[in-house]
Amino acid sequence: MTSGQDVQATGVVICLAGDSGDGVQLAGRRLAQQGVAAGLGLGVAPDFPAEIRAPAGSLNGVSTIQIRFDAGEPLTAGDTADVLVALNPAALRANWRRLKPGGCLILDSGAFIEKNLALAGYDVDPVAQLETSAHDLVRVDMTALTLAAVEKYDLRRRSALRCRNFFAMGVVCWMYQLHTEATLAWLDRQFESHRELGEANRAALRAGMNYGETTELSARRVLPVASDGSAGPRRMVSGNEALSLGLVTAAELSGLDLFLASYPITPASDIVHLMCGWDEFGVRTFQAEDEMAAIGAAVGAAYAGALAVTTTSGPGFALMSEMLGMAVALELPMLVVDVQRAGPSTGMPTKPEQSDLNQALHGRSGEAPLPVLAASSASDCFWAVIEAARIALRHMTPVVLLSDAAIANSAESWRQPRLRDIRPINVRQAEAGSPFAPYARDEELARPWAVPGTPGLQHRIGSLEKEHVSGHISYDPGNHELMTRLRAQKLAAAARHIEDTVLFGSDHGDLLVVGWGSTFGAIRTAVARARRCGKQVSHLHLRHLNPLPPDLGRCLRGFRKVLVAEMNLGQLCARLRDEFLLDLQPYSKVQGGPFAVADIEAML
Amino acid sequence: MTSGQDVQATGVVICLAGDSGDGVQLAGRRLAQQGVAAGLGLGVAPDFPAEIRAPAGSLNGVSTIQIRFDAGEPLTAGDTADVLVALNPAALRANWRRLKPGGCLILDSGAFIEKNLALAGYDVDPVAQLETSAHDLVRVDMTALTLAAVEKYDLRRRSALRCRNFFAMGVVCWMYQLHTEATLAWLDRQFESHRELGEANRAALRAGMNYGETTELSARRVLPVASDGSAGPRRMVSGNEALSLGLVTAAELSGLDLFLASYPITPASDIVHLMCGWDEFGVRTFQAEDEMAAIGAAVGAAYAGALAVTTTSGPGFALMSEMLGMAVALELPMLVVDVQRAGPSTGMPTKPEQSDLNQALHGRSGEAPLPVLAASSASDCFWAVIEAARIALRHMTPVVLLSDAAIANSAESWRQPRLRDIRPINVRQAEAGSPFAPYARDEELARPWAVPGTPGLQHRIGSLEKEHVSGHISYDPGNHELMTRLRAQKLAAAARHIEDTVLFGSDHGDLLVVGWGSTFGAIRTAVARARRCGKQVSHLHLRHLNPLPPDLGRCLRGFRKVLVAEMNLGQLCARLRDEFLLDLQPYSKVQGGPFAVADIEAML
Amino acid sequence: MTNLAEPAGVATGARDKRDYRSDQQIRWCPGCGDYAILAQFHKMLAAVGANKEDHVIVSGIGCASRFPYYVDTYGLHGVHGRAPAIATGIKAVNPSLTVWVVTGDGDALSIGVGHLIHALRRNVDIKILLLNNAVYGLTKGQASPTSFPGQVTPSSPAGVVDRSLNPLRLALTAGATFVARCVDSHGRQMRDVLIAAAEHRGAALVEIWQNCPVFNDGAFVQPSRNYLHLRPGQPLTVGGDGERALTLDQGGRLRVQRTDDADPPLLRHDVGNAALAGLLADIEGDDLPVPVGIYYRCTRPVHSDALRPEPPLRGRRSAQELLDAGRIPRAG
Amino acid sequence: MTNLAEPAGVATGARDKRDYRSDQQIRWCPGCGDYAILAQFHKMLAAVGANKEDHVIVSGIGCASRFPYYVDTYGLHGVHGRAPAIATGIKAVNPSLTVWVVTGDGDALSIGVGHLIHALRRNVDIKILLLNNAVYGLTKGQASPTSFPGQVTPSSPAGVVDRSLNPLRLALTAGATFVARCVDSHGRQMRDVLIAAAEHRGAALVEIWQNCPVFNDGAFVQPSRNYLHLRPGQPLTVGGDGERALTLDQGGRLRVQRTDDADPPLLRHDVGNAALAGLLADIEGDDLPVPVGIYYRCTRPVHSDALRPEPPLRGRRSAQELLDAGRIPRAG
Ligand SMILES: Cc1ncc(C[n+]2csc(CCOP(=O)(O)OP(=O)(O)O)c2C)c(N)n1
Ligand SMILES: Cc1ncc(C[n+]2csc(CCOP(=O)(O)OP(=O)(O)O)c2C)c(N)n1
Ligand code: SF4
Ligand code: SF4
Ligand SMILES: [Mg+2]
Ligand SMILES: [Mg+2]
Repeated sequence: MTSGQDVQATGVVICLAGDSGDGVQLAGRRLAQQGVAAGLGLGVAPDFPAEIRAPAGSLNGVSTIQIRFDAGEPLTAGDTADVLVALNPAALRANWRRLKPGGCLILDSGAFIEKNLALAGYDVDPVAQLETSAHDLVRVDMTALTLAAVEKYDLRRRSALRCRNFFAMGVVCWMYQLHTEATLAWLDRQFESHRELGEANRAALRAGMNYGETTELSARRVLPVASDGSAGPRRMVSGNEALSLGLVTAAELSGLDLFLASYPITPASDIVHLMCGWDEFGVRTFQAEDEMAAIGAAVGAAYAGALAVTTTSGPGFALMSEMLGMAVALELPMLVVDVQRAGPSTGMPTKPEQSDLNQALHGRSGEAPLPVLAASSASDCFWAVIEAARIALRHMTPVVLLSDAAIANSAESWRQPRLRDIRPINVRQAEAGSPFAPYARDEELARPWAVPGTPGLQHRIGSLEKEHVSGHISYDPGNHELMTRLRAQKLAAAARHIEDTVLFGSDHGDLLVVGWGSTFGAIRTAVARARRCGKQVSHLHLRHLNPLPPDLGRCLRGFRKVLVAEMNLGQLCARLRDEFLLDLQPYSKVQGGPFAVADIEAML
Repeated sequence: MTSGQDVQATGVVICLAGDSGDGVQLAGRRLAQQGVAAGLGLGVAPDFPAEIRAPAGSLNGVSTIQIRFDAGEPLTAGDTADVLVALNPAALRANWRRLKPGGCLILDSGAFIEKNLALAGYDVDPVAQLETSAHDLVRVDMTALTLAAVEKYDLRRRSALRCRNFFAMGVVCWMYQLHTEATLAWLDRQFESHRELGEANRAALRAGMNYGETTELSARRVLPVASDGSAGPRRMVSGNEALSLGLVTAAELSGLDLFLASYPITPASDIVHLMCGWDEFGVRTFQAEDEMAAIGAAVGAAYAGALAVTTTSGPGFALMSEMLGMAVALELPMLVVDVQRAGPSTGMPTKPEQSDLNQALHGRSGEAPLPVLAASSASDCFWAVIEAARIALRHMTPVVLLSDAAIANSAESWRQPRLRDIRPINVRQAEAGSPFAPYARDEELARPWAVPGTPGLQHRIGSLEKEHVSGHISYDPGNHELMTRLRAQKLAAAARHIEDTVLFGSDHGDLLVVGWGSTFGAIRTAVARARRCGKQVSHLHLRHLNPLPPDLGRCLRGFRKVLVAEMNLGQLCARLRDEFLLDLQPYSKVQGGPFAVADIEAML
Repeated sequence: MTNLAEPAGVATGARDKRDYRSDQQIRWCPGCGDYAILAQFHKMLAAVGANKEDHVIVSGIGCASRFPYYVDTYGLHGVHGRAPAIATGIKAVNPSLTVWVVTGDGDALSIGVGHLIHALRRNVDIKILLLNNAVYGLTKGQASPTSFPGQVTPSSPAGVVDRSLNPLRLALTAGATFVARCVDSHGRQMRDVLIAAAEHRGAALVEIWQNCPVFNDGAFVQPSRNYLHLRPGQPLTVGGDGERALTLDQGGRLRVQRTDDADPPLLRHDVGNAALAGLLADIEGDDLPVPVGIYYRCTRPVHSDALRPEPPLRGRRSAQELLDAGRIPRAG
Repeated sequence: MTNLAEPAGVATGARDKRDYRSDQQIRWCPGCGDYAILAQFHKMLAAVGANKEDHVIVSGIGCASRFPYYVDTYGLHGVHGRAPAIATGIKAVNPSLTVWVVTGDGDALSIGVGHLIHALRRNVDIKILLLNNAVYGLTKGQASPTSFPGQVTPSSPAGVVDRSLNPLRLALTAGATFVARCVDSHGRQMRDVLIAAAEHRGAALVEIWQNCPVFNDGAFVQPSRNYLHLRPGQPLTVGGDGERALTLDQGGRLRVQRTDDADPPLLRHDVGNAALAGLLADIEGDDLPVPVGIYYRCTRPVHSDALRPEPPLRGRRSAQELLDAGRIPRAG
């Protein structure tokens, strides 16, 4: 099946950059929220330093948030920006390349002082040079203006300066005629116990708006026209948020309690931070002493009848290898979510990568196959995790879901679904009285789930090889081969439920780009552009990495050339080459950052 | 390159079977030693129960050892036996299928009593039936004869009965006219502090010989003619022994101390048991609290300048995933030996399998490539581990060496080499005064090894991404891509040193069987037989699983059909299909036991 | 739901110990101390009138860890060292189950010591039976963390040099709320302790000295030392004649002293005194007795209560509310 | 080779603390307690006249674990929780190095507690600095095993419920031969303890209370409690006036009492008394002081000595002998 729907590169991209202490992420998110409230589609990509607090004013300490507003749902936050606000020289230096030719550069001239220039490594003040460039340069002394705006609240100088982020947001809101009511109200709520600070921030925000108005700053800039809203309201959602919402939804769809056991690790920790407040929704979270305990507790919870989940990232995922192998042997339903980051080892903890696929597919001792899925965008995490839960519960198997740092932290606008429109997840726990054999199998090759507390179904399972049907310990050679093959055939059973593959573009042609995970937006956008230029190129994005969709081979064979674009050295590509013996070529980017649309375009 | 040398299926195969308390392994090994002392080639395959002491007389408790004597070096212990000695009904039941038609079956008739028949699950006494079979049946009341032989030593009945193993050995020695002097002397030494027991065992051994003589038992049986011994003496060696010897040799060849850190696990524990007595040879062993500590200590030892090793099996290997990824990032030379057993999870701990290959190749987070080698027989462990050490030290990388339970416990005759005939291993540790950058690289892409204690070379390495050359922490996108590719290119550098592939048989033809690891003997024997029958079949056995030999693709392309025979579901096969896009077919056996020659013949 | 007065899974009607045997053939070596422990476990279940379906036994890997197969309750034979983590998960989602962990000295104190400590610290309501034979049985005799200095094993031919870990001291340090020691050959005492552990609400650690006749025979036989049977409120007398007892010296060390000596006063056992329990656990040396029985017991909130502040399954709010919320509720 | 009188790597000529700084930019947050600790560490190195090349600093992951980058010695920044294992390997193959482990409370006591315990139990000759800020700094503020009950964190919005682990008590339980506590803001005292640790031969654990101004500011400020500076042989007086001191009650518990009260007699600090060290480590409660300084010190054979009974590198036997031996020599 193919879809001819196209993707337009439209909208505006705004980039706020400052020191990590400047609060640009906060202001940026508020700005994004205001856009969503105005009915716009949204793409948000943050980029923050690895250190908790890198030295103030240094290049290492720069924090940036890029926001794209669009009429529809944009697929990325954009390669380049229309507006860049830089709160200090380091922020400029780290980000000036993002600005489109002719784009608007807004600097806090009050922060371009010698000390800061030196910290940023500028020998000469870059502003002189910028004045002669093709940019629309706006120098505002935000430092002074903010201090003046909040003067009456009698804050320490440092606290007063912290209001610059909302001044900057105010300037941008004015430029695009965005309302700020919701943010003003939010500031009220947020600073309930620090009234003064709340007032100061409100004042700074208004001052920024006023500054724009009085200086008639770039009043020409316009936002895309918002869609009419008839398709229902949208909200802003990050990948980790959507994943959390998806987990709770999956639990409700299956009528189970949700148990989440994790050990903190960037960029997955957020999920627990969110969900630990949701006990009213049937969620229990458990911060374990390490990742082995986390997955161990999840195994226990699965045995005891809950929808069990553990969330982690690369190094923690590696530590789970042994227990994940056990979960395969025990045939218990559970989810392991790996929010990938750049490796190997500790690597670059805050940066995205797709290099744990091999570990997910193969990282266990013995023959221990399990389903592996990937989410392709922030909001898609919601759907991906529901699908993962469905497979785990239908086939009694652990399932690995791959996300990554780019998806986890980026945000999108999203039309949240209605629960009643989602297919329920059938769960059959064995009932007392039924004749019982723990390793008998149904037509999905699933064994029965008999939960402790159910009278008459007492049984023992374990990590030693088990006899088919009875589940007793067995060293019988033929039985081992049978069990090994049955565990593999479960994946074939799961494959039967995978929906037909949807190609973007034609189902045959010169070039097919295959992707998975967070590369979705960049690939789709690039391919759409290329198609508009008349190129014979299509895009196939995989959700199911193991088992693969049954019709995948047919799809791949329709093209003269197939590229597999991944943020690794070709892990999916190797899997597909083995499976289909087609000369697929890897297209790799391993730079701790997502593909830009331009990266993909370069190879089309 | 190909070799036309052929393999003759010759020699005799003797099988001793009894309860695990009966000491058949001990007697079998003595018997094997006597054969080696007589100048014969040897293949030994033990098969013992998973439990420490399974219930006496039960099928679970049967322990068997199969011994093959040959003029040359036999490649396996044989599919079927010429002689089977069964010390009780369970031993018969578990093993009668091994006996060749017309083979000689020797039973301890004193043990075929009702209780034992019931324990073995025989409803009727099988002996009656056997008498009419094509076997050469010999019933000896070993129980009574042994008790009589040792009567004068005034032992408890149980201890006296424990001498039956040597009675049985005596019978076999007589049949084949094998000398027993060395064993008699060995018994003396072994029971120095229990003289009486030693004497009793000697008496039982002699009684067995005498019994054979006086009853003129099968005096027709003959041994193969021993080779003339001019090629030097042989010894018997098991896989774990050869591996240990190889480690000590590698340390001496490289001029380093050897540090072995491990956590006990079947079937790898033996290696430590052996080496912990070798401190005079520069060996230090450390029993860690778990596998993470074991590999952690090995990493520390490697950093401090030793030849560092850790030995383990599947579940322990899984636990090492995270630290192994770190070792890749740190680029330190070390060896991880995985003596594979049947999985997944705890699986069948005493049984062999080749299913950790995927884990070895891919079981780490991030892009963390490393060399993977496999040993193909007991004595080959010696050479494989030296090769692994050479690669680790030349390219500054952790290396995984795969063995398995079949290799580890089986034994072979072996002409031990002279150290001076083995190429030394060059090690260059950085010296004080040299200008120093911890991540500068030589032509092998190895970084320098600067060992703590060396003045002036202080430096810090770590698990975060490092800047090329300087080794400082770096989040630079381009640097990360460069480092990721450099780590991968080290493997290409290692590949350049791999010797030309030696094919057994012609370099083109109808069928090529590809194997790795412990399947060597069975495949080689089967292919040799098929070739003698005129079949166009060749055998290619891989030592290097990553990187692959540069000429491998050419070798594979010479054949109409290529089968990859593995004790897993096709893990090497998948790797080769991806690499060469050839339609190689897996031939799998996943039964917790090695391929028999007949298994391979069946598919030729 | 659980409540303190009537522990979960403990019904009133007593049954026969044979009811609790599973149909599996037992595969320990002849003479192994594990048999005696299993027998007392079956008796304990009968004594507390346990409903089979409400008990779960979780284990790691080792000879001791085969335990679940031999009891007709729910059971999970896990991987090496991680049983407490698995048990924590079981208990978290169904606090009304009675969850046992059966583990060995290697399983619990070597590879698994982190999980043990954290389960005790959190006061997870599980009962941990640590079958201590001071050796790795299943892997054929290597030294374990409780092996004795000087013990010769296949991996320590010159004798163990490391100090041994004291499981009771460790349990107290970690914050266990029930700490006891038994000996495999003292059946009655073991059963009483097991019953008390079953009835305790919170993390219990029971160390059981278990003889491994194959690899460490007689390891715990200490002919020169007496057993000191700990009884709440009773003086800590040593030996049968009651003429000697434990006292505390000024450096905070326990000493044996004649009971007719008035100063310092005789100590009485107080199961609620953690300091005393610690001193008893630390007892070492030929001249001091071996305390057996319950060293320490107290109550603290259990982990599963903390995890689920309110019963969630019924009357829980729908995920739709979260989906609809303008902003996602964050805690705090 | 190492010998007791003159610790390895400690030369005589004192140098300047600046000599021990590396060229890396320090990346902790402004005001972080780690700065003060690093400064004292540099000073300690200068004070003992350390040869840079003879020191190795091993760490795990966390803010504290960035430490090695900032000292111009050898250093290895490992993975989370496993520094003691790595350090054990380093020390095993080169006992003449002075090996430091720098770790955080999460690194050492959560994921890494097993390795910590076993390194201490074996008396590996390493010095472990546990920078305790009672929180996970690097991952942005979650509860650690030393977090205080009630502490609100992103993962415990209703406050921490678990009992906290006591690093000193744990170190004593595990068998550390040097146990001390310092506070980041008490520079002089910290330096003295660090020097003593550097000179100790055996496994040392030094807990350092470290303020994390970003995620757990002021966690260790306890205005109502006094510091008790532990000095060998001195009475355990509380407060500056010397009018109150610690005594031991009959249940083996520490109490504060007026010094003019004769009975029971005042306790004096005895660094060789493990029982007393344990009681001091267990001190809790507003009315009792916070002991700082060296709690305990003793000597036991160190691990690397046991590993290499004789110097192996020189005069070792050739592998050829093993190859030629008719049978492979087995231990025992
Ligand atoms: C990850 C892992 N490492 C090692 C092993 C091997 N192993 C199995 S049991 C065991 C130790 C058993 O000792 P203990 O816990 O004292 O139990 P016992 O057999 O003495 O009852 C070991 C090391 C394993 N199964 N898994
Ligand atoms: C295997 C693994 N799990 C989790 C993490 C994430 N992580 C990094 S540091 C840390 C805890 C740090 O806390 P602590 O040890 O107290 O050090 P601090 O930052 O407070 O100095 C965690 C959980 C990791 N790096 N590796
Ligand atoms: S090896 Fe020891 S502990 Fe294990 S079953 Fe045998 S006697 Fe019991
Ligand atoms: S987060 Fe806390 S511990 Fe970490 S560097 Fe910042 S202040 Fe220090
Ligand atoms: Mg044990
Ligand atoms: Mg901390």
